[in-house]
Order: sequence, then C-alpha cells, then structure tokens
Amino acid sequence: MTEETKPFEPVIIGFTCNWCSYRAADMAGTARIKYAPNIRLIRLMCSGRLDPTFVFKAFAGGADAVLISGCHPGDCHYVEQNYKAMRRFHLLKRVLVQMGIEPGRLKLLWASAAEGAIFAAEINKFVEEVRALGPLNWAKPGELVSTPIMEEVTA
Amino acid sequence: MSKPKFAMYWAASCGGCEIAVLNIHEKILDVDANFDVAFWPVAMDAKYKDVEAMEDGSILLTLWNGGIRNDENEHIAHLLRKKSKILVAFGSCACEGCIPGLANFSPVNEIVDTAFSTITTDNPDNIRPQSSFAMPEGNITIPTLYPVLRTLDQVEDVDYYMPGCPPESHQIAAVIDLVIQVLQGKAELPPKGATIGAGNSTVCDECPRKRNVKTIKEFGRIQLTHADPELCLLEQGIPCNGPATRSGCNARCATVGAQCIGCYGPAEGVVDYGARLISAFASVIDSNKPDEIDKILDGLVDPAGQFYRFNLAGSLLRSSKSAQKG
Amino acid sequence: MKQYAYYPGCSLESLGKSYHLSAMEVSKALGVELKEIEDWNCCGATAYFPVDEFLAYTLTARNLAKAEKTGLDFVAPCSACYKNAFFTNKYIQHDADLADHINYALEVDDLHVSGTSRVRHLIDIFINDVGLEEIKTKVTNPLKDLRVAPYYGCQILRPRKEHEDVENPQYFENLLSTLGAEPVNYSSKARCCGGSLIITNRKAALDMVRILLQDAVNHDADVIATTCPMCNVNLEVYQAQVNREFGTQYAIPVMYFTQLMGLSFGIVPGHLGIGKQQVSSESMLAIAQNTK
Amino acid sequence: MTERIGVYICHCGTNIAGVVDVANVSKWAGEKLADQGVVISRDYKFMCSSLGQELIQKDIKEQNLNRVVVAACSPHLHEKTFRNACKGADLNPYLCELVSIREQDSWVHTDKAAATFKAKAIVSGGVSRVVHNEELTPLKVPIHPATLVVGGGIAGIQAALEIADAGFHVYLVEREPSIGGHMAQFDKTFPTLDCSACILTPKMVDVGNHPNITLLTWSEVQKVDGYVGNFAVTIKKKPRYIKIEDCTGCGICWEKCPKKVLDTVFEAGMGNRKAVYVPFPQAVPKYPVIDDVNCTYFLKGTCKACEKFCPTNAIDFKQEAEVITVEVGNIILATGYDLFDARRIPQYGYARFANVYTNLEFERLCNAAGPTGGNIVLRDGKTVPKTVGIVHCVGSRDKNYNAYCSAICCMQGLKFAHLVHERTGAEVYNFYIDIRTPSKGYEEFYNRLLEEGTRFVRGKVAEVSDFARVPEEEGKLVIQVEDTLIGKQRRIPVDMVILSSGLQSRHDSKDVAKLFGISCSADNWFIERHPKLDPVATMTEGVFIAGCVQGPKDIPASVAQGAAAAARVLGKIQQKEIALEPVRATINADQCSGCRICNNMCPFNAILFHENEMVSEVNPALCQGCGTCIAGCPAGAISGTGFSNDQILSQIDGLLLLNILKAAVPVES
Repeated sequence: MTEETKPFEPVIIGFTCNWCSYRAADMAGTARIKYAPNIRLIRLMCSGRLDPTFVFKAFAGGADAVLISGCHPGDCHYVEQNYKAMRRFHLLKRVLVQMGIEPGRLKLLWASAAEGAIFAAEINKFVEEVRALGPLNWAKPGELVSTPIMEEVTA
Repeated sequence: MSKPKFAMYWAASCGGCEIAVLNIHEKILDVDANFDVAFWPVAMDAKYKDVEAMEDGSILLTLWNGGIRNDENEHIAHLLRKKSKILVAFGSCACEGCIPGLANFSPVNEIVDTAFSTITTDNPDNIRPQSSFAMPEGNITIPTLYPVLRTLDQVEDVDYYMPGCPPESHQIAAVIDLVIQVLQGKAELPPKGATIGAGNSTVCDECPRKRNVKTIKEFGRIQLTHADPELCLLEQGIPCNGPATRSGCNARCATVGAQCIGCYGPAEGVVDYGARLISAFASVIDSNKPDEIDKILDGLVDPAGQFYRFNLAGSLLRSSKSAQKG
Repeated sequence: MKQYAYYPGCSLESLGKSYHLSAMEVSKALGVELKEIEDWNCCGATAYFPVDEFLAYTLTARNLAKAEKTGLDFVAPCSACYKNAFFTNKYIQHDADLADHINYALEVDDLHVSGTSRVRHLIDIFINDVGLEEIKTKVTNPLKDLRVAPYYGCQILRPRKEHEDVENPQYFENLLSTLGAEPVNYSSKARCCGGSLIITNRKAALDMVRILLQDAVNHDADVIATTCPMCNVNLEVYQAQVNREFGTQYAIPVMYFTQLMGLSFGIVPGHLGIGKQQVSSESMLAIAQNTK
Repeated sequence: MTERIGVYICHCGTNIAGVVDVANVSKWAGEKLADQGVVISRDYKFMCSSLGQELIQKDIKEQNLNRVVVAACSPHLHEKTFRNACKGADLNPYLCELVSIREQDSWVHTDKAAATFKAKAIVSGGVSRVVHNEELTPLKVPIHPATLVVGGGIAGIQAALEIADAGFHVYLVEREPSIGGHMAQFDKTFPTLDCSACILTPKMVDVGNHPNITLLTWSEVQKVDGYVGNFAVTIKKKPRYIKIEDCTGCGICWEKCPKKVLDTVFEAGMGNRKAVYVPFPQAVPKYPVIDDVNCTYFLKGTCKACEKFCPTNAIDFKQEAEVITVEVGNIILATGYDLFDARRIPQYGYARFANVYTNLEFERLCNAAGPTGGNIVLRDGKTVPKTVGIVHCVGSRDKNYNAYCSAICCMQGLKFAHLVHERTGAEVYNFYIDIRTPSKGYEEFYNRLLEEGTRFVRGKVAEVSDFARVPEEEGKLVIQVEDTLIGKQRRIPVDMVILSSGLQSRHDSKDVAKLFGISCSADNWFIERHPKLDPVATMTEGVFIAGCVQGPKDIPASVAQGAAAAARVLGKIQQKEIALEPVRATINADQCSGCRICNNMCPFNAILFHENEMVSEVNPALCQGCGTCIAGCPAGAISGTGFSNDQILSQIDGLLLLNILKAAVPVES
C-alpha cells in the first residue's frame, strides 16, 4: 500500500497510573481482550504526576492524541490526587483548544484495576474518534521555516 | 591593543531592550571605555557589508534582541553568530518570543490583513507589501515574513540568555560589570547556555506579599477586584504568574499591586513555562466536581494568553495549528 | 399578595365544594390569591392514565400550559390532580420526545407547555410559602383540646416527590399544632383510603376505610383532617356504609385541613362549608369553639 | 559516563514471539538505537528464567553494561526479578527498566506487523527512558519498638496483648472510661453461647495489669506527627476528677452519689448510672469518672457527696485535662463501629412504640448484669412477652440506608431467638431476607434454632404498627410482612419487636481517618491495603486496622484481625528498620520560592513549609511518591526519583521515534 491509500493510523500516547489504569491494561492483556495497536502507554505512579508538559511534548513530538487515565474519583491510591489530574485536564483542554488542537485529541479516562474490558473498549472508541479527526501533524521546528507567498494586490 | 568589539542587534522586537541598555546611566561609559562598538544599528550607522567584511569571531560580545520573524532576521542571526565570540539572547523576544511571539496564534496572512486591511490602516486600494517588486531601476525587495516567529536559539547557537521585557537595568549593569571583570581576568564566564542577569528561583522569592496555603474558589481580574495589598495575589484569585516566573526583577509588578505577567520567563530547567502555570493553577482549584471546576476556570478569560504571553514561541508547541499552516 | 394559578379540579365543584369554600376563605385571610385557571379541564384522574397514558399526559399538560402562560405556580388542592400534574410536568421536563408530541397536540389550542411552572399542593403553599409563623398570627380561636388525626393519604406523598420523609412526614402535624390543635400520632396517617376501589371493589375499600377510622378512634381523635377530596369522601361519606358493613358505630367528623384552619381563624363554620357533612360535626365544633 | 545499554527481548515462549517478531525487534534495537547507547540487543525464550537472568548478568560483566532494558511482561509481574538480576551483577537495580510487550502488545493485538512495530516503539521508549534512570537505594527508617493501639474493644485488646506479651510496649487509648467495647455489653456470644463477660473480663484484667501496656482510658488521640517507625502521637487525657493513685475503686462514691443519669452508652438507655460512675462492675481500670456535664457540683457548685464519703480523699474537682505525647513506631486502629439508628426507619416504630427494641437494648435487657437482671420483660418492667418478632437487616442490605450486609445480625437474631425461647418460652418469629451463617458452628446453630421451633418468615418487614384490624391484634404490635415463601401478605401480632440494627462506621470515622492519614470507603469503613492479600495494613506505612473499623464482622473475626495486625507490627519491630521504595519527591531549596502552591497538594502531609526560610520541604519518609507535587510545582523546583521529568519526556520521545512513519503498519523494518 502506498502512503496515500493507507488508512490513517493515529499514534496515541497514553498515561496510566501505576495502581488502577495500568493494571486495567494488564487485566486487558491477561484476559486477551483485543484493542487497536495505536496506543502506547507510559506508566506514572499516579495520574496526579501527569504534568501538562508531557501532553505538549507528545503533541509536539508527533502524537495525534493523548490519553490520561487514572483511578476512579474517590478510589485514588493516593487518596485524592486524581482530582488534581482532573482539574489540570480541564484547564489543559482549554489551552489546547486555543492552540488549535481539537478537544477530542485529549481524553481523560477513569479505569479501575478490574476494568480491563472497559479500558480496551474506551481505547478502541478513542482511536476511532481520533481517526475521524485525522492526523495532527504538528509542525517540527524545521518545517516552520517555509516562506509563504503573500498574494500580490496592486492598485 | 585595541578594545574588544561590542555589537547589539534589534530583530523582531520593540526596541525597549536598546533603551534599557542606554538606561544604565553612567555605566554606559564603562561600555564605551572597555569596548569598541562595532555594530549597533540603533546607536550608530553601520552597513551589513561592514559586518560581513569582519573576521569571524572578531566581535567579542553581541547582545541580540528580538525574535526571528523574517528572512532578514535569520540572515543577520547567522551572520552575527559567525562574527561573534559570545552571542547573548538579550531580552524576552530573543529568549522566548515575547509579545511578537503572540503572533504565533494567527496565520501570517491574518497578521498582514490586520496590519493593512483593518480600520486602523488607511489603505483604500488594499495595497499589500510584496517581498519583491520590479521597478525600472530594478527589483526592490523587502524581507519576507515567515509563518511563525522563532526564538534566537531556534535558528542559531546561543551562548547566554538574558531574560526580561526588557531586562532590568540593574541586571544589565551587573552583566556588563561581569564581562569587564572577565576581560580584566578577575572573573570567570558562566558555563555556556547559562541564563545571566537573573535569579534562579521565581518571582515569589522576591515578593514581599504574605503567603498561605492556597485554595482558589474563583479567579478574578485585578481591575475588578479590591486586592488586599499585603496578601499573595494568587490566593486572592488574581492570576499572578509570579510562582512560575524567573526571579531577578525584584517582583516589580507584585510590589506595586499588579500581578506578574511573566516577562522573565521560566525558571531554571523548566521545559514549558505555560505548562507549569496550568498545572499549578489547576492544582489549587478548590473543587472536585467537573462542572464546578469549569465554572471556576471561566474566570480565566484567556488561558493561553495568560500562560504564554511571553513564552509562546519558546514553548513546546511554539505556535497554534492555524499559524503553522501559514 | 401571593398569587397562584389555581386548579380546583372537578371534585371541588361538586362533592368537595366545602374544600373549595374553605380554601378560598383561608387564602383570603392569609393574603394568598388563588387565580383559577381559565377553561381548565379534567386532570385525567386515576382512570385515564391506564387507558391511554399519552392522551392523559396531554390532558393534564393543557392545564399546565395555561398555568405557564400566567408564570405562576400551579396549585392543586386535590391530591390526585396534584400528583397527575406533578408527574406530567416532570416528564415534560425530562422527556423531550413526549414534550414534542404533547405540544403538537396542544397547537390546536395555540398552547405550548415547557414544564417551567412549579406544581404545588395547597397545603404546601400554606406551610412553605406563607409559613407557620404567619399562620400563627391569624389564629384567633386556637383549636384547644381538639384531637385531630392528620390524614395525609397516599397521593400527596407517594410516589415520592421532592418531599420530606414519605414514611413519617410531620408537616401536617406541625400545621395542626400551629392551629392550637392536638395532632394524634397514629400508624395509618399515610395509608391508602381505598381510593377509587370504592367503585370497583367496595367491600375491600370499605375495609380499608374502616382501618383508618378505627385507628383514629383508637387514638381518641375528635376529627380526621384530610388534604384530598377523594380521601375525604371515602372517609366521611362512606362511614355509614362502613358501619352497615361491619356493624360498627363510627361517627367521627372528617374535615379538610382548610376548614380547621378557617375555624382557628375565627371564620364562621357556614362560610367554610361546615354543617353540610353527613357525619355531624357538632361534637367537633363544640371543642373547636370551646363551647363544650 | 557514556551509556552502555543492553536490550533483552523476551519471547515468553510463544506468548510474545507468537505475535511479535522478536528477532526483528532485537535486531532493530541493536542497529537503530545504537546511537542512544545500545551496545547489545538479544532476544531469548524466557528472560525471567534463571538462564535468561544469567544472560543479562553475563553481559553486564563482560560488556560492562551500565543500563538494562528488558522487554517482556508487565513490571507488576517481573520488575523485581530483573532488578534483582542486575543487583546480582553489581548493577544498581534501578538502572534496569522493564517494558511490557506482552500484556500491552502481544496479548492484545492480532496484527503481527503492527504489534512488532509497537514493540519497537515500546523498546525505544524504554531505552530513551533508562538513559535517565539514576542509581537509587531504598530509604531505611528505624522502627520505634513501641506501638499505639486506638480502641479498647476486643480487637484492640487482642492486638495490645499480643504485642505486649511479645515483650514490646503498647499504649492503648480508649475514649470511654473503661475498655471492653461493645463485647462487654453483650450477654451471650454466638454460636457457643458462652457468657460474653466471662471470656472478655480476664483479657481486660490482663490488659490492666500488663507491665508492657500503658492504658489510657477516658482519652483521645488529638494529633499524629511523623511517619512509619517514628510517630509522635499527642493524646488528650480527659479529667476523671479522681486521683487514681489514691483511688481504690471501692465504689463508695457512686453508692453515695445522689445524681442519677440515664446511661445511653453502656446501658444503651435501658438503665441509669450515677454522675460518678464506672460503666460496669468489671470495668478496667477500676477507677470511676465524674461526668462533669451531669454532676451536681459542676452544675450548681454544691454537693461534693463523693468527696465527703471517699475514704481515701481521691476526689479532685480541680483536675484538668492532660495532654501527653508518646513515641511509637506503628499504630493499630481498632475503633469499632456505631449501631445503625433505627429511628431512621419510622415505619418500624422504634422510639414510637415502647416495646420496639434495638439489638443493643435487648442485649442489655437479657444481660444478667443488665437493668432487669436478665429478665426479658416489656418496658413496663413486669410483663413477659408471649410472642417476639425479630426483624433482620434493619438498615442493612437496603439501598435507602446501608447497601451492605452487616454480617453479624443473622447470628445475633438467632441468638436472641434462642435466649427469648429459653427464658420466656415465648413464640419467636425471625423476619429475614436471607439467613447467612457462613462460619464454624453457625449453620449448626441455625439448625438448632429450627429444631427449637423458632419461626422464620422470609420477607422484608413493611411496617410495625399498633393498629389492630382483628381482635387478636388488640394491644399488640402488628408486623406487616410479605411472606415470600408462600407469596402472601401476613400480619403477625407480637408483644415485643427486636430490630437487628446493622453496623455502621463510627460517626467520626472520616476525621479519624484524616488524623491518621488513611482513607475511607464510600461507607466510611477504613480501607485496607488489599481486600484479600493485605486486610489489616493500610496504604499508609505503619498504620494498621483491626476489627469492625475495617467493615462489619463478628467477634472471632475481630480477634483474628487484632492478632493479625499485632503480628504485622511485631514483624516490623523485629526488622528494627524498614526500607521504603526510593520513589520520592525532593524540593530544591535554592529554586523553591516558597509560593506554597504545593503545600496542600499532599494527602500524606509530607510537605512542610519553613516559615523563616520561606521554602517548602518534602519529608522523604512520609512521601509516597505519587509525584503530584512534582507536576504541580510552578518553579519546577520539585524533582522525583524513579519517574523524573527527564525519564518521562525521553520516554515520550522514544515512543514517538518511529511515528514519522504515520502508521501502526511499519513501512521500514
């Protein structure tokens, strides 16, 4: 297949917490629940560790979307840190929109260690949503140099 | 022996940096006493060809202010890099894009439209500048705009960074003292890539206001609130960038009752200035209910502007998607 | 002056006349204006809903639509009307599709319903809008020593609306104490009165009525107070039949809470429709007016 | 130093190799990641096998690797294995990174090309990350040998005795004037029916006399500072107004005290006590307490009868609260439960009808030492009930109140049924949803009850009323219930109703949890570290839970947990010191501007603020390593070991290394 005819396969970076969502991913694995291969997970200790820098880094580095996942509200292994993640997510989303990144490219997902199936299903859903949005193709520094032609309007 | 050469160049910026340099009072005499001003378009007449003629590395110190907005900026950046031993990104524009960098929110054609086709411009025939125009005498050209503004270190190798919009005069003076002492062999240059003329903590470090544990129930705009003059502004819901902004200005704004807007840029080792503020502000929001959180966040009318006023071009994303498309 | 869109419902024009009279008198005394909804229609009662739910909702919705026009709260004195209106209103708020269908039907009448008006029961506005404090100031003839069995009935409580505890509500008792009466604490205050079973299975219904009467009598109630014409009819009008059926001798007056309020305000019984009852209210009046 | 990284791709038999082209991945890593410092890349059948581990160790030595990336199963499975392998080869274990290409790749994907491609991404992510891994050593904290036990019920008593008998000191704090808890209020215990007091009292006495136990009754914990191994606990000793050094517990004071007070605590409102009192005769300690809320002297300034008659002048009205601080290494919370308030279900008539009792009231009623001397009579104090209804699941298994099962009520109900039957010969009805008797000897007890002729009606009671429909119901309490076994509504007239009120978390459990830095479930029971494998530990190191504080349970289970918690604590004490995972946050004091944004970000109170220096600091022993403060610090002044910014940012780079080919299906490779 050539680049053109190949269906767009989004690349998604997913952040999981060590206690719930990463274990949900493990659970999906042990249960052999299949889901789209477009997501690549990074394990943090807690969704509270999620620094918006990571999200910007992922987008700038070429990711088409980012998943943030953690324990369900109230179930945080660290008592209440996932609420901080939730607050940051809400503000982060607003900034991304201003930067021209569709809100649909950032997803917050609560998944308990038992919810492997849900985790897998949500990823599939997300991948399809992002596929619909199309590639983000965030410009690399080098690509920003190309000079535009200013349309010539003369009297 | 002849005095070492000094240069200063003004790219995409407002010129405030030049004034700040002249604003160091009698210290400017030390500059004159210790340096030959080789190239300083604002202060003295000079031609690019003169610089081109110079030997590589013949300029000891070049203070570069302004971002890279067009091909001319880039050309001179490469030129001065070649000719200078020490290239300093001087001021917020050179370091992180500053206000001109905010143009990175909009595609270049929109910027041109705003400049030439809005009510503030008297341009009935809607004439636009063209990068090159054929005249009987031959082609005349003006620099071509790039889609987005870049910081100096995004196009050239930078030795030192000196933040501030503009850098505080006392900091400039201190840096000049340092360089002179180095010339006299009395001091060492800081390691390459270091930030000079600033502290390595944040504005709060120099801010006299009282601070408590923070919880924010509501964000407000300073002009609409009666802020307690003693108390930390952020605690009063006024979005103050002080906590994330590099120290060095003696908390100028906060001490006179205005919130810090972040001109001194990120603190040491920070990858993305805005991300720090997004995370910090959000973390202290006093709610766990999504809709309530959103209500509180509505108080921040322009988050990206709030967090990236000076740092957009220097941030991880650098520009908005629409700007990238040119 | 507090204003309400008043939906009397059919009963208050016939069997429940005295409820209507007393409600008006009391409202007047409390500075409450009950503005009767023009050209109101049947609420669907208990019979229509099982037959055709959608049409029944539409029927009630028409009254709601008219109330919405006035921008006033919809007030029903009859618990059955109240329940029907309350839920219809709720469904209209939450079921856009139902709302569309209803409004399509209402167009014929140039009416539109959006579920914006609050649906209230008469006792609710007296207690929560006027307030017991205010009511107290109007009490010129405290119903001293009058033991009243507050009978809530079911439809004002169940299915649960936004109300307090449906198992053991207290507001009726509080109202009665405010009037100077002694509310009796008996188990059956929220038990079914038989409702329209009185038509379909009279014997069963009569037994249910008997339970209520007996429980009230067991607790030495001088009178039973009701908030609903249907309950009132079952408890009052059918007392004789209960006696016939079970060989009992019940003769316990049954009054609308508005009638008792009226008495405590010193309004003459006649104006409150007292005296027209099948069960003599003399014993009760004697105590209420301290002429015993 | 220049990186020398070894990459090891595990086949896991066919678990990984079946889907991922492991040879291809390791070859790719060896070539394409060489510039990042990969000097060797291998694939092997079972990396976790001893042979696989030796392979790594051999390379570390011969190739002098200074970083290792293993691509195999989930870190939760074998991270320790491979870290230890590296340790075995004198490489700091934290320089080894395990990335999962099984649970997160081969097991969840079918497209081999895509899975192989993803595996490469994952490996390259691991490589870029491991470059920034630092040598770490677990923090060691010394363990103070003393232990704090909060709550003097049976669970707390058991825990305290176990530890004290092992030769270590225990501070046992109890809110009430005496230890004993709920168990002291009971008459008999199911299923053996041995007398509660008889088996409990000796243990209470042991606690009272034990040289290793400092008993602090009539006291409450106010503040907890420090961390595992080194807690500093502030305890408030409420004034007893009794000089315990002089008091002999002779009892003259409460004989002479003229002031009767309704005892709502120990007697559950069934009986009275005096204003100066011991809750019950076998109380430990034996010293009474003057209840200054009700004592005539405190109310009117006169009386002092107790003082007059006290033979040893032990009364001291001037006594004031005393605040002490104790050092302990571990804490056991055994603060027990509250009873569900039956008033919340008005249709059951409690507090409306005299002869509706709660289970605790009934315990007192049939207790030989109780207000009626164990005679089961109605509130009038004389009438013996002829029929008794026992309502199960009051406030339990009911989403209007508590959705959970209170575990003890079935057996308690059966016990009551037996006692009533035995002592009054009355007819007893049990109204139940299900009878649950899953424990040693419980089912047998149930059968015994069935043989005794106790009646069982399967159905949730609708209401208890005093209304008689038929003459037989006159003057009785009528229980209306649907008998779901015969599918009929039944009305059963009884003389006495006993409501088996469920168990609830303590009204103040939230505050207590906050005080000790642990968390509560939705029902406010304290949350254990693991519901199956670690039932008495909590997420907070050094804080353990035992008994009903963790959830409803009966006496045997509470005792077992008390002992289990004690065993866990003893284990820690024996270690003398404990090692904490070195995943921790630290604040760079030079960069910290003291903005205090991080100050309320730590639920474990690990971040303290130094007013004078105006900087915040993380206490490494309290820090649990979640990293929330790191992400939240506006100055970037907080860094975290194990999950540093550099590690994660580089991992992102690594994961995206290949995404220039915008497809999960690889073009190159």
